[in-house]
Amino acid sequence: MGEVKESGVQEPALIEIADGVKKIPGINAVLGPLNMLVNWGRAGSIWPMTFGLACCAIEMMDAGASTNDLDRFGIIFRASPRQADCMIVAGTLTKKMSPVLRRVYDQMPEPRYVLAMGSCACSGGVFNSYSVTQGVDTIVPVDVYVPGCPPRPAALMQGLIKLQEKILQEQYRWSLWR
Amino acid sequence: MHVLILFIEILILFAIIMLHVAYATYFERKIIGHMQVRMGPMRVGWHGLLQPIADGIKSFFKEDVVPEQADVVTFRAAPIICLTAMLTSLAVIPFAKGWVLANINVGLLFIFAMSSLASYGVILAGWASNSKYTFLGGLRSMAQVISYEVAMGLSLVGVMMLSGTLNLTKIVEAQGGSFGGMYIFPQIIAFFVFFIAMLAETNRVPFDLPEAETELVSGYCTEYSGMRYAIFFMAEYIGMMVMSSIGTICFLGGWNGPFEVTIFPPFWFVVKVYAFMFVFIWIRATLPRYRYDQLMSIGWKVLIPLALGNIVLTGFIKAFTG
Amino acid sequence: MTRPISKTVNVPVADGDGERYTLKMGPQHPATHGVLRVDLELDGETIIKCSPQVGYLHRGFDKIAENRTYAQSLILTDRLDYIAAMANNVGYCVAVEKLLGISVPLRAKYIRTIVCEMSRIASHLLWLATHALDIGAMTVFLYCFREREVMLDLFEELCGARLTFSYPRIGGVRQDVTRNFIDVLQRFVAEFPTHIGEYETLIDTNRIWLKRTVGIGVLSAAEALELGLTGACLRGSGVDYDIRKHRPYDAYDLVDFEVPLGSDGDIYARYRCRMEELHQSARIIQQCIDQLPPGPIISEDAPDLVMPLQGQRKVEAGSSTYGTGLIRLLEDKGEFPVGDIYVSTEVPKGELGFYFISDGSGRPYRMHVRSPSFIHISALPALAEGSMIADLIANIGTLDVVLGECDR
Amino acid sequence: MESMEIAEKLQDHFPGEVLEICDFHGQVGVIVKRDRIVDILRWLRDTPEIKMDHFMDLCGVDNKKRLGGNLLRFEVVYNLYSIPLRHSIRIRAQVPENDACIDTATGLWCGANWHERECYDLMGISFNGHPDMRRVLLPDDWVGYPLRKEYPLKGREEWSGLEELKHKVVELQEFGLSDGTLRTEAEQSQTKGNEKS
Amino acid sequence: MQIQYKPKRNLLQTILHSEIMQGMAFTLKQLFAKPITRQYPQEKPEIKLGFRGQHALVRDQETGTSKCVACMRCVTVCPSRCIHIRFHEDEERGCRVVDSYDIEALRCVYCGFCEEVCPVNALVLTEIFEYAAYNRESIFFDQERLLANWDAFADMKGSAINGYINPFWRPRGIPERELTAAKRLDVPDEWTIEGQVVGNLVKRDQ
Repeated sequence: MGEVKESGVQEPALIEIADGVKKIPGINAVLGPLNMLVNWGRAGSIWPMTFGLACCAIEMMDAGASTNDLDRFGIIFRASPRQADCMIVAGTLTKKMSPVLRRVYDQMPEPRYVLAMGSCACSGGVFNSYSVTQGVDTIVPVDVYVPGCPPRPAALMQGLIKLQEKILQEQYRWSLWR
Repeated sequence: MHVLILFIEILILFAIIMLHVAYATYFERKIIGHMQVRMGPMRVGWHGLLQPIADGIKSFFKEDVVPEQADVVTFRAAPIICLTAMLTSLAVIPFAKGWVLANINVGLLFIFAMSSLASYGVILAGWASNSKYTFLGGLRSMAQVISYEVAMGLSLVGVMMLSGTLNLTKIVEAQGGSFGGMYIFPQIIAFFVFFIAMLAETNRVPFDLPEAETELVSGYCTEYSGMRYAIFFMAEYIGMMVMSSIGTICFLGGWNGPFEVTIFPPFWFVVKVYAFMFVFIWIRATLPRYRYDQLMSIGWKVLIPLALGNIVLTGFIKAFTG
Repeated sequence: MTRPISKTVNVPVADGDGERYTLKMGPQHPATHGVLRVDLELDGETIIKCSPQVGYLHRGFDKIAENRTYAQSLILTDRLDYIAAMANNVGYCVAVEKLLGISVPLRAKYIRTIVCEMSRIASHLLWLATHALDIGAMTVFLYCFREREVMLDLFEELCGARLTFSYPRIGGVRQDVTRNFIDVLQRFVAEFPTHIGEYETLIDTNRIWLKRTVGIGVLSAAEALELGLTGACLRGSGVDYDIRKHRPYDAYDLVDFEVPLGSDGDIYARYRCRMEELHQSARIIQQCIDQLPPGPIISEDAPDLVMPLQGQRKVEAGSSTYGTGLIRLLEDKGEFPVGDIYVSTEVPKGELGFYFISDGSGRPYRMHVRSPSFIHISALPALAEGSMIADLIANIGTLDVVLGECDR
Repeated sequence: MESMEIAEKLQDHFPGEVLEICDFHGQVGVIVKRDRIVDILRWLRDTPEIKMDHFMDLCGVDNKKRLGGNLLRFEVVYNLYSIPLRHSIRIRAQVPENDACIDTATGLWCGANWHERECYDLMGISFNGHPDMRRVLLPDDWVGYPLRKEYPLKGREEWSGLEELKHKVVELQEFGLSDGTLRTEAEQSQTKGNEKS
Repeated sequence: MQIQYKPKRNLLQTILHSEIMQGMAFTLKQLFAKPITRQYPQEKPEIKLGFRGQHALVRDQETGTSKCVACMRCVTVCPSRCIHIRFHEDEERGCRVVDSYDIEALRCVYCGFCEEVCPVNALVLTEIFEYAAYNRESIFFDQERLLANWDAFADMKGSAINGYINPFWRPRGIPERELTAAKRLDVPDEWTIEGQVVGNLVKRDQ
């Protein structure tokens, strides 16, 4: 059925129902609503950790400003990785910065997500040179890719809404350990 | 029997305070949002009303990270100390005539004791997480809280002299029901000193150096995640409420207002406390932040002499008017 | 008097030789404007030794520019100082035009000056926003972004992008302005001084702001000049060096404006200089709108966008598109003069210089970018040593650094 | 005072040092030997009628593809400007390939400190007497000097720091819980996007 | 010109905190001002003509496929080299037939050079900006996907699509003789050299 993790917890096999979204087949009455409640809580208050590197960071600040206000989604930018749920990698990730990114990602508590914002974060963009890692997904697992160079604040918000949809579909991620 | 009733009252008070803390965060984000010509939480429930509940659920199910270089026992104990100290000081606050859990006659002193205990929680948190930013945050908050407790204590001595008692219910009755009787008019200097010391006690702008966002990442609670961080958050808001209620009781005449609201006796008390909270948030939206040594110099060189001067002045007036 | 950069300060160290407390601030830190890491040696709160580490955003501009034609590396200059991308583009185009000896039509010069001053306003607004946020005044951040949003909408109307425009072209500009653009800009410039007044009510005479900025990060004129500072940081100390006046380019010699000069070189003087520059920029834009002449927007001998790259197959004779006069193909050798040139322009951060060495082919043999933020960060120890951590944050804010331009 | 006059005065003052003076679009470049570069710069800065007080730019150049004439393999270009007198000059000091070093200018302008560190970092020309001669932009243990002509754009072997990180990432992967796909180097090359036309 | 400082605070202003009160009054006034937020998912931002968003190959009405003649100009000019075209020579008609037309949209910098140099206006950067995805492959556009993007853009624009003119196809202010045949579209007179906007000082002198 599901592959057994070394912690002996039998994880039910998740079937893929939409691109990037999996579900437990035939979940019973108690776990279903609890799943929904927890996912709703997580989707309703994503506290991203600003990882502003280059030009996309300016558009991310702009998304937080008054005209298109991220606070409407319950999103507060937290400075410390310990209190952050998702990490928005905004800008060019250079090779010198990659160990820092991985360390900050490891410091984040568990239900954590990564949103790669902009061409440079998604694929290294126009800087195909000796000192740029070609894409953040070689260092950390990425959940949502937002194209654009830099993406409009509205495009970043659409990316965050897609992340929220992904969180709302999640299953079996509320046990005390995870 | 008496203990059972007391236990139920404590439960009711605890539930109301937790609800208040949740909606204080919502209240703050909405007010600051509108002050910055933006909207604040809108999408989680109608106009963002369910936002605090979502924050709570998310924090509760977050993984609880304890850094391995931290001193685990104090690391886990620090937020609990902070929260319990603040909660116990709620026991002596009279919300309305007779609506008080413990009507002890050293109420004011008890609250000072509890607020200095709460500062232990902050210092231990800063020291136990054993990281550079939290250490600096812990140092700063220790110095700030100690020096401003002195100023706050001295500023309330004037109120004690006028009312002649430490019992909070008697202080409110001493101010009488009329508008003119409030202690804010005779004790205007004490109110000014108390207001600034209150801001510093609860680490609010312009004195929020211990968790200065841009300098020390988030000060003493950098290493805390999930529910532990939410407990610190709650402790701060309960502290804000306790300080506003002392301000209301000692200076704005507690629960009596222009006309008697019978269905809900603590109505005026709640209105005044929320007025205080609004001014807290209003200041946070407007003022920049002091530097560390300027904060110390204001505490020692400006507030304490002012408070002492006020005590001497009240003494003279009380001696002459007899 | 030459002073080594990281001088040891005879700050009264606690007796009993209290051991130094080292703190690495950054590279992921809310106040460091991007990816700057500052290694601090503290004694309590005062900074004994501060050494900034950069390079976390080094993308290899010079190397990439050597593999791109002049027209293509225009888009690289958008990513240099991404807060005032337009001023970088114009700086790059002015340098390449001087190298190739191309004259720019008058209308294009006026449009470029308008666009440069608009990006100066946008850049100073973002500087004020982050500077005030670092010192604690969080609402100024939101009000500055409200005005900046108007500027970004105007840029989007003009050239289709909000932040990385590559709007100027070597020899002119890519698009002409529209009637709606001029009207909205006219309204913005008319009401902008009232908005500046709004920011000043919040922080200008505020005693906490004065306590955090007056007399902190003081640099005398000689020190600032020797450290290589340029732009508002240098003018804050009283040195009158503005490239728009010293070596005017585009239409700066056809409009009159003043250059604000500070005297005592502290954070408050630099802050006043930049606020005054906002007023002057609005004045320049107003004059340019009034004097906008008719005429072409791109010069006749501007090089075409498409130049064959050595690696790409050339379009051989006989194929369907060869010889249709569509594109004036510039062979690799011969069209470009051989030589080297250094041209610098006044970007909102300071003096941005481009040093080109051309070997006659369609691509630069060597391009070096003199970026103001790189030098300003090297001057951070001279400002911050001996002061407290909170002042370090204010010093980083007043130097107005952008790490994309610093690391190139 | 015209740049060409400054160049001639420089030539009279340092007869043996100046190799060539070239003029291009009104900007004058003076090619000099590297031995007495500090004296030349101090003379330019301190003589009252020249007074080059603003150290605009320093940049290292690799002349591998245009050797000949009096151009050696490496070249350090100093751009100076005088604010009171409003004129500028460019000094191009030639540096041989075998011993790529030159005296530092931080004694004259402390602003030149980071310029020289960047030139050392990217071009490999070291500066004698520099207070803090190490890389500024690239990681300290980076091998090779990127701006040299023989260095490929995408770099030769991978930086050691990134190699260990890749190993750590792979071994950390099974703790990873989010089902985001991790793109290893091999997998990345066969994605549809990368086949060349 | 020397910067001026505002007058120092006198004693009364210091005691009454007058300048802090002014700041507080201003924020209170803003509290009751109307917020300028544009609620994104309900109210989409107003995209200006010429915004550089998602790529699309224009679907030619007659042939039903793209207008591309594989002249390789866009491949040459692209700074991030993210356009890959494969074509073969068609002997009897003597022109090129496009086999595959791929754009790595995640490497693109949206500079608009490609649609500007295209002699037949085959490629366009549409005004669509909402195409975030969970994996990288779905943001890699091949020929079918680019034509599908154009159809999506067409129904988004509705009837306005047939008169659609992109300022990068026919740059404003460029004289007609510089442009190729396909680029000589009929445009509002503000875009031509004759009808361009002129400052009012200059207008008064004319």
